[in-house]
Amino acid sequence: MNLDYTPDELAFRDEVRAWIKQAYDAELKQLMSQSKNGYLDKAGQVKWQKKLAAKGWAAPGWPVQYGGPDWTPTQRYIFQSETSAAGCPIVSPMGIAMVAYVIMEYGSEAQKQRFLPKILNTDECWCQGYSEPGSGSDLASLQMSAVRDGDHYVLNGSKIWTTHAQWADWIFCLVRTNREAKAQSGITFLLADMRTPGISIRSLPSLDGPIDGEQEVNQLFFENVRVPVENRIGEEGLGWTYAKYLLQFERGTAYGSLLRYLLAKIRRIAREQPANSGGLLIDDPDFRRRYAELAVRVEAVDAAELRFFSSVESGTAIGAMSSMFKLVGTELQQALSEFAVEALGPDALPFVQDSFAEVRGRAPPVRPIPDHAAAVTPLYFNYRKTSIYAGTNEIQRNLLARHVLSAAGVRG
Amino acid sequence: MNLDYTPDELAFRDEVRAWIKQAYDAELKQLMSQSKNGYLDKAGQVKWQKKLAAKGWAAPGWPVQYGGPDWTPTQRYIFQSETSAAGCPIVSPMGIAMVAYVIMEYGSEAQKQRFLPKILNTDECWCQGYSEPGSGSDLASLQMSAVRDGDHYVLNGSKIWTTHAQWADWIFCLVRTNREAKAQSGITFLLADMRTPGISIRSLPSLDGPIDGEQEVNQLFFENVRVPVENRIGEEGLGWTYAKYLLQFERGTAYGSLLRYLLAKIRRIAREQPANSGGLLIDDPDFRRRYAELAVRVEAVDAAELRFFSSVESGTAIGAMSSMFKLVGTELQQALSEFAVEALGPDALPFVQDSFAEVRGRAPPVRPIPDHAAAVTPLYFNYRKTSIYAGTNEIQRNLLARHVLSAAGVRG
Amino acid sequence: MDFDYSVEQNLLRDTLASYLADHYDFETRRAAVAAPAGWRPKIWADLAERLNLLGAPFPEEFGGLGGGAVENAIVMEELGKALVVEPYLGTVVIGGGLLKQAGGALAAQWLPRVIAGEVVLAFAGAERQARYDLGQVATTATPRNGGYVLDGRKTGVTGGPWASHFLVTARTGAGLSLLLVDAQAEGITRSDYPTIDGGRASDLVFEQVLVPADRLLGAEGGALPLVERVADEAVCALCAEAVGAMRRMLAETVVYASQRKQFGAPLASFQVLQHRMADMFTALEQSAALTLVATMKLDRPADERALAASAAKAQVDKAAKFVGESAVQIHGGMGITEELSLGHYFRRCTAIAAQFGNADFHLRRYADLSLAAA
Amino acid sequence: MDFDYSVEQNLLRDTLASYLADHYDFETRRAAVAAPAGWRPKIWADLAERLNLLGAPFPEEFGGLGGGAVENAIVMEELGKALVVEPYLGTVVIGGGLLKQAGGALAAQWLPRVIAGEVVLAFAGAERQARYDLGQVATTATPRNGGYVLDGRKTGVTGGPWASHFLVTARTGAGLSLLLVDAQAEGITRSDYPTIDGGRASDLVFEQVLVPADRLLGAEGGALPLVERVADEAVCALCAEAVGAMRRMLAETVVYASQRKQFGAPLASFQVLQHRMADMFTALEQSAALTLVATMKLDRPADERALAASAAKAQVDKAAKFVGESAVQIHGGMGITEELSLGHYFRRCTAIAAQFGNADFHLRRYADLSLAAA
Repeated sequence: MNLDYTPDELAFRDEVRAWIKQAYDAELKQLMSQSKNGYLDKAGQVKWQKKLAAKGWAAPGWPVQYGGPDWTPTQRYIFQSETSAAGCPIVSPMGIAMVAYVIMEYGSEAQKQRFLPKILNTDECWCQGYSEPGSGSDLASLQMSAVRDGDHYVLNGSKIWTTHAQWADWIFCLVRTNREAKAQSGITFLLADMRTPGISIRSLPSLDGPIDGEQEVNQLFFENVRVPVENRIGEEGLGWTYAKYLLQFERGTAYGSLLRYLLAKIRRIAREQPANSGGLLIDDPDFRRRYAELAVRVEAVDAAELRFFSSVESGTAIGAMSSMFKLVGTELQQALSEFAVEALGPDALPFVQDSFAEVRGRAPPVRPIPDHAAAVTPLYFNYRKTSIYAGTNEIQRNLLARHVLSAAGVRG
Repeated sequence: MNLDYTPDELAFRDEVRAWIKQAYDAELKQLMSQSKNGYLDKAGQVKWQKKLAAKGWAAPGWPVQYGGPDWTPTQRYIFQSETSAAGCPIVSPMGIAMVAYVIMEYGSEAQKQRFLPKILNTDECWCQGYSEPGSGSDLASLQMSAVRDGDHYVLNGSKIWTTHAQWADWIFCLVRTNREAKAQSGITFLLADMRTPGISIRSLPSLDGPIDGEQEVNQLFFENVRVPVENRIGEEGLGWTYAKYLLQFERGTAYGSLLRYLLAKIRRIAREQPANSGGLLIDDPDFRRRYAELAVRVEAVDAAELRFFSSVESGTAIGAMSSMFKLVGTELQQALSEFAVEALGPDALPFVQDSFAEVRGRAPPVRPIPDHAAAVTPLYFNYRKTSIYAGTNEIQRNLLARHVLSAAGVRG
Repeated sequence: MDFDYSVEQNLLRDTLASYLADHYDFETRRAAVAAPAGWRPKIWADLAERLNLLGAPFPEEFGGLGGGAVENAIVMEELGKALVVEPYLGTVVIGGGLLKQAGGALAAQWLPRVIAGEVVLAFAGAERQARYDLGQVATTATPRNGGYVLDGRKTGVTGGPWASHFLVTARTGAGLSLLLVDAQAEGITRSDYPTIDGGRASDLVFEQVLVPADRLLGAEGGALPLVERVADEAVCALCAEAVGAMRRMLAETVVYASQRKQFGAPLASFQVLQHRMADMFTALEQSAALTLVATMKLDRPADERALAASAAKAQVDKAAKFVGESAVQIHGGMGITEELSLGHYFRRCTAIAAQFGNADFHLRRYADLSLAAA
Repeated sequence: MDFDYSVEQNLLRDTLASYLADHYDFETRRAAVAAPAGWRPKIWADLAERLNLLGAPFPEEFGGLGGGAVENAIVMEELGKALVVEPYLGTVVIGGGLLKQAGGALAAQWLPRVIAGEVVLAFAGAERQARYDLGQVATTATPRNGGYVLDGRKTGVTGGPWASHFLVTARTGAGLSLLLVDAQAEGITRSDYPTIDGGRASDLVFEQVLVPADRLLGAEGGALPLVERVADEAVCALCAEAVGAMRRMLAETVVYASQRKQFGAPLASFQVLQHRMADMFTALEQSAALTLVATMKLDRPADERALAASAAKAQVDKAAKFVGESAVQIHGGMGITEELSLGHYFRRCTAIAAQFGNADFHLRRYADLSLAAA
């Protein structure tokens, strides 16, 4: 048992650092500093992901046969720590970290060849069609119908909370192919081209207030959308099985390094904000106390993830523990973003609608706040989603409790 | 709308203060300073309560016809604030604040005359026989049987968590008189003389570690205990109704002033304990911050109670709001006792078994801690009970949620 | 001791509530806030003329209704329920409050104009380097020709774009002073920006701005007690507004949880959500009570007043955060969209938490006041 | 990077666990703790002789098993599970740890005696005026006749009544020094008392106590780094012990909640209790991991070591409080009695939280270390 890196691991860390220094360029950095949610605009996002792909680092969790980098758990940890510490953009998960695993496990050979390379290289962007207006956490109650008509399914219904649907070339979605069967067993997993006639997008402006075209979530409407049967994953009616596989899949994302990055942001704020009593916030004892409380929570998450992921091989599902990490990770994301807002004090109030305006060459907005305050309050608003999406934190606690009770040989 | 006392109220406050100064004498104070739970030993308890009775102030919540002092809500608030602020002992509730109200509402004329005066004057002490080993929060599942035999009921079974049963002359208890009826309707409310043959007491030593004979809670065993039918309250089978009436009864006890007393205790600790960094704890910024957080919570409870109780007449039931006050009151009792332990630092560690030894004239224990540290950690242990007794806080939240949901015209 | 509203107070609340129900629906408000102007002068005129509301807390000698801080709290709670952006706080509570304290000719001249809705006031007290400390002022007012010349910068002037006059704190030789300054006066540069709650604010630069001597509130160098008191009045008013917002957030959550089904049962049937709603209720009830207590203590001696105001703000900020975050969580995805009013209450509460001292500021102030006295 | 225990480490844990299962049942422990002596020297002898356990963290040259801090953590976690009161922490972790750091003749002479169970050591570092700051020492050691004369007072000496020797910090002209002192030496007055966790501790008064020069650990005036390091080692060991206690509290709670019925259903079927148990699990898992990380960092440079140890103690104290309070709550009345082991774990965790710096102390230390470096 030891925490030390081997010489090889140290060399790898240096390689990652050197690469980031060169690849994470000034333009990307400026975009990221104005980001309200950790994503760039589409162009920036694609630019970043293609750089990763060119280096062979786009998909740390993928098996080597599909283009994964063949890293040890420690290498993956190092890569993630270094990119997060540098404040690099999030990699959009819908393709690389979600549908790709389902295609690898359950897709046909033709599907693998058709989709995986373009996912790996971000030649095609994906979105996820799970939730519906009436089916959120209770996903199995979804209603979107897919009726077989020759070698097509005809889709009718609506999907909601679809992240970056406006950027997507493809959507993977759960549809109901059988209304007789009980909830879970009538569901099928389909891939649909977003340009198929009958799909329309309505943007859902959210609390953090992005301008239209850059909103994070959307509602989709499907009207007689014809999807070829060849775009079905696996068997008809087994979609729930595939979705469950994906839901508990190790997504390669530990939270620790992102949380450390948020702590660094807060330290920067505190080094530049004045304290009420004169001096700087970073010397204010109340700030320091609250910082320490949150930082210790981050240390604890990070330690638990380090211990857990250091023994998890690439491409394996991690089960109930993913609920625990989702809980503590998102609760800390929220707590840190809240603390950042409080650290800003009165600078939390001004609101900038189009945070990328300057980058786009539009007139920069009036922004009477220092750079360190940009997008901090919107991030707090945005992060409210983290305890809701991907299974609300209430659901995660239900799942974790089941694990805790069953681990003791008893059931709740 | 205003917060000011009238001249009459100010005069009353001065009268209360003057009386406390004289009645709460050095012996009582010394006992109280060593108390692990807010109670004295039996002799001290009776002495204090008889002083109150002699002044006519033993039962602020009673209607005047039974010997209540005929106070306005504001006078009751003043009395409670002043006694708590002075750190006076808790009045044992089982007689004055519990069974008495049931006797007043549902008892016969003979029962009223027999019991109420002796309760008022603490000539007889009471304990409460509700919980059973298998029935805690789910009180209606109680099993102790009472079988009619001529003009007696014959009791068999066990009661548990019986506070100060070893001091009690009488017990009021819920017993099952009908096993055919559904849970709530087979229950009867009886008063039993604790000297009746067949009742035995087993002490249940608790976390705060009092010595035998002074433990707070007990288990009682009933073996063919014969209770005259004349000691039944109201009708056979309606005990649940009476118990429910009592459960949500306004017990005259707001938490605010007790909580303010605990804050004063903590300030005393902080004025005498050294800080790690030199100086005194009261000047330590972390202490001050945490103190402020808790004190503001106390202000909030106090304000809510003040607002609520200032309009509640004596002798009325307060319904769902009692759940709210029980929740916030007990959670703050616990939080403050925890904070007091932390304020003690290393002085939290020594443990004194017989805290009243000195008063009793026994050899005082070795106690390498200052006076302000006496009984602080045991109080923290003892207060764990507050979120469990009188309906666990989980139950209180269930009840309060029902109120919140129904107030909006909907039910959960 | 008496916590009951008077007949007049109940009438005031009902009148305002009924007006807002008819004229301040959520969709219209949302459109107004998104438009360039950001507010509706017509609403303001109605509040003044139709409802005679702007006189609520002022003595009858000025044309007011003879009320005080409790009336402000009643009004602010209703404004909070309807997400009203029009500047009652800046004009009536703060501006009018300062004029009332200052008294004299200035009050006699200006309070009737406030009450009539003829002027819109905005408080320019904050400076960037001072965070929440209103006593730390670098702006100067130099006596010249029987008047003052104002130089300096102010930030976070809520309602700045709408104001006809600013109340500006500035250092004179004698100490902190307070001036009533025409918004159009030469030498003022204003940068306007939207705020997270749908409001508008400005940063101001004063360069050699001439202010007549009769625009000084109170004594020269004597403004600090006035400002401290009015800040506590603003704190209590903001607390009342947040209480109004919390009431709506809880009510909407209860309704949503009762209707929305997951796993075949209403959300309201899940015990953890029940408990969360119970805790929301508790947070709200305590906030409402403590706000009332602090409001009633605004006339007490400065330390007692400040202790109560700081306690209320710390409690209310925490409670509003809890209630807001819980309401969003129980609403799920819907809670995050701009389409429900919920999110707008949440944003307003986030803004309130950052105004006139956040919880950190008030907890420190509470500790200093309560542990000094200990 | 590797979080797996070695074969030897697994064996160490299993051997100890199996011994404790056979010889340290709860009722016997409870009786022993209540008896005047408060411990069982026979158990201590077994740990030394039968299990060779006291050599776990020491180099083989002294007769040890060649382990280190991880071995201490393994042992402490098992001791925590069984509520062992015998003084592994004082004798092996602290006493032995200081001797190992000091090295030289003292280590060569005394470590074998520690390992053989011939001596029982207790750390006399704390003084009343210093709270948790082990560097604030008023006790003096004055050189005389080639040795030292010790004067002063120590408090909270855990295991004091059982100790054959004390490790005493004292000020010499050169700074802080550390002496190994016979418990029976003339001039020592000992007041013993029970502690809340069933343990025993002492306050000590030293009056003109003669200590030979060869009982000085390390260099004269050079004790502070030794003490600081061993304090972090003690912190990690206490964290491991608390993790053991938490494991038992959670396990007992899960079993109780699954069996005990209320309202016709097991407690474990109520969603709020399910969530609470999920949170207990989370608190425990994170505590265990952070304890391991801090343990593995004990050999790192002082600041990095201290940062990790303080993070672990702050996390573990908070977690143990949460797990303990939740376990008691879910057990209801039974959780409050002395009759279940649960309450004793709860008391032990409360004691751990107050030893070698409580959460306040460690959060401050963490802030100073991490924000200084920022």
